[in-house]
Amino acid sequence: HLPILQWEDKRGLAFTKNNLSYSSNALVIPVSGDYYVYAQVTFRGPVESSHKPSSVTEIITKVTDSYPEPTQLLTGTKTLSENGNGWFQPIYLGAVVSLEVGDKLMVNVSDIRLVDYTKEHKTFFGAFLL
Amino acid sequence: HLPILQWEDKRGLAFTKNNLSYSSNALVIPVSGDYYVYAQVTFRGPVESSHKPSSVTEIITKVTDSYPEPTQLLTGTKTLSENGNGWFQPIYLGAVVSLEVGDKLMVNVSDIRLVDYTKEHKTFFGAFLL
Amino acid sequence: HLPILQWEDKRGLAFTKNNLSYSSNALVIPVSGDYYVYAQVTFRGPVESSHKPSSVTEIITKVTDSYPEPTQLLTGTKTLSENGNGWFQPIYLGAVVSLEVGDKLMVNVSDIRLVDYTKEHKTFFGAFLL
Amino acid sequence: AERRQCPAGMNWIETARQCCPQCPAGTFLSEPCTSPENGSVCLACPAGTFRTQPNTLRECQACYECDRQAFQSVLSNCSATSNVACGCEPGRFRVCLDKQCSEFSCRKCQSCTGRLIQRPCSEAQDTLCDSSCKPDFYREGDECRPCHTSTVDTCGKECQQVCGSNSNQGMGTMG
Amino acid sequence: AERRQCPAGMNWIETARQCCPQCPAGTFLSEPCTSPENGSVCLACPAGTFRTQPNTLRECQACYECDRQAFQSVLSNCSATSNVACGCEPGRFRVCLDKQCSEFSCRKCQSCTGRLIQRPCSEAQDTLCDSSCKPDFYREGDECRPCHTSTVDTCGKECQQVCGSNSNQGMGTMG
Repeated sequence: HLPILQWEDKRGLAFTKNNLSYSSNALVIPVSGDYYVYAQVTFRGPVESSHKPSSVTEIITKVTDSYPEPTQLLTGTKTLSENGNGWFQPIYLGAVVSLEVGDKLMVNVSDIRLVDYTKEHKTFFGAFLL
Repeated sequence: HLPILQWEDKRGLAFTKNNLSYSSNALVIPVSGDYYVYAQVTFRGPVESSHKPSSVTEIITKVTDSYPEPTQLLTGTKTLSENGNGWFQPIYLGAVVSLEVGDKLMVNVSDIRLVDYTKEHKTFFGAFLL
Repeated sequence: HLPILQWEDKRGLAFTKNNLSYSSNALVIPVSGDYYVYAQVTFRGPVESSHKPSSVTEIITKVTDSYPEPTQLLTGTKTLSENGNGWFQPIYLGAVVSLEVGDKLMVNVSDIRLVDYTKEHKTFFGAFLL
Repeated sequence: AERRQCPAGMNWIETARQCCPQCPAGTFLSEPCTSPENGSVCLACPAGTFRTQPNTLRECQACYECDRQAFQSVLSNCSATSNVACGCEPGRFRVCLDKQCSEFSCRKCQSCTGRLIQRPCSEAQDTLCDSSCKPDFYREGDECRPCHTSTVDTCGKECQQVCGSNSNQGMGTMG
Repeated sequence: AERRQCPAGMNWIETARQCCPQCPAGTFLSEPCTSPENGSVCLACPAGTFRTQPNTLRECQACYECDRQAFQSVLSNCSATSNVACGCEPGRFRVCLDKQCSEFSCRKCQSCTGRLIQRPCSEAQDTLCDSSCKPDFYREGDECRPCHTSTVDTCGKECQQVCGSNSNQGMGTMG
């Protein structure tokens, strides 16, 4: 599977409440219902000049005890037409999905080295119950 | 007018509830109020090498019995700087709009051949009442 | 600081309600709580052929009486790989943030000349209480 | 009453649960009619907004603006019944950025220095210059240079041919 | 009862507050069991959806579709227990657009005109042409031209060498 991002859930702008908790890289759903789930990842490169990624991908996935495989909920994938020198760009994803209590939400990316994790306002992930 | 996208409203991740229904390519508003409306379209090309689109556009429009012309609510439009070979990229749109009962929401695109319709988690459309 | 955008809050699709007001370029928070805050700016260029911006940036910032400096809440920043002729592209941002009564929300951009202010459905800004 | 089709010139108003007369173009529905017989309360679109058609909408559409930075100019101002219409500043022509040309930039018209103008620059198209140089101008690459500026040593083969007889007479004012 | 681990083949069902048997692949959980002893109500995945594994999910996954415009073809249709599998139309090969090759376009196979085929075109790779030209073909740039089409005056050095003896005998049918 694609690498999974780790998140800060307490410091700065980050917070969890109403029993929506964060553990082992996933938001854990406390009550069944429809949630608006969203995430933005800012990608930047190249990390090494040799490394010429042709595309970047961000996927919000659901893991559940009811099924052995993760389910891809939302995917943002973009080819890179940037030439050699430095590039950066965000991918934002958001939509309403029906979730069951105990479901876990995670964010996967095509290449974790390309993720700009340096500032909390550039890469973020969240969900709220409608 | 620009081509209108057709949507799956029952199978897989798709669903409608609380009387928000889907008919003839449009979400039909069951009760007046403020809705957060959103849509993502993943575009990909080129379809034929000869076909070099210069831009892609996604528009969420409102059609109402109270006015003979559709109203453009949200527009995402982007020029393409990709060269010949395969390219793909998403456009996400979302905002709060005031809607009346009976209003219809649709998604138009600049060129329907460029829309990636193959996976439900790449192209999606929805709305929820605040 | 980066230039601040001015917004229309009454005419056309724009509106404010439930005491969420707009004054001197900012949305003013009427009651403490968690808000989903979002904005899209469509950038377009080049304005003068000589002016070759290398990137565009959109930031949603918070200004509060409790702190002398603005806080960057959400940032979308992208390098431009477009060559000389006309280009345009949107940046959408949205997330849940905890706000206090009296906090002010504003949108800053890297270069105000690159903002497409001509159509209300291409550049917009809003927030709603969860 | 159940939502149903209304006679011509009237729309179903959900809040009033009845058909009401449409408001004319240039206005919007401020208050629905209390009964189909008496009229709807329609108010004029505020400045900066418009409605081109009869309607029962609660607000008017916001006028577009012309893109000053992209050298657009106002062809006709926004009125209560029509959106603004934008064109290009004098000396520039429209370059469409999408199929409907709803997005366009205004590029400088080319000046046919040293050539005759076949078709002048217009809103829609660049100037069309004659392919050959005007009399008293000689070709250099894809430019036409005036004979009088050339001196004996800068006057190449092409220049000799065209300006030959003039160049040693000093300033030629012909053409 | 508190949420706890269930025995093999069973999943915790929150709404039923107990463990229930999993529904087999190709079906989804329509009604949870009323008690662990009796079974869950499982319904077949509706057309256009699938589940590859035993599960207690409330819906099946929507099948992907093959990208007609990108010259993809269906290798195997979506069934109740398996997603659609897409490949390339005949005469085309897969060009991966990401590492897992979950996104790919189908490019035309090159035809080795005038060369022997080292390895024919396949789903995964383009045709591999022999570097040297076939007998009775001469090299011109990186193309191989048939001798018989060359006439005495178009037959350069390379062509002379290869087709020399044949060219003045008219149509060579060798090779």
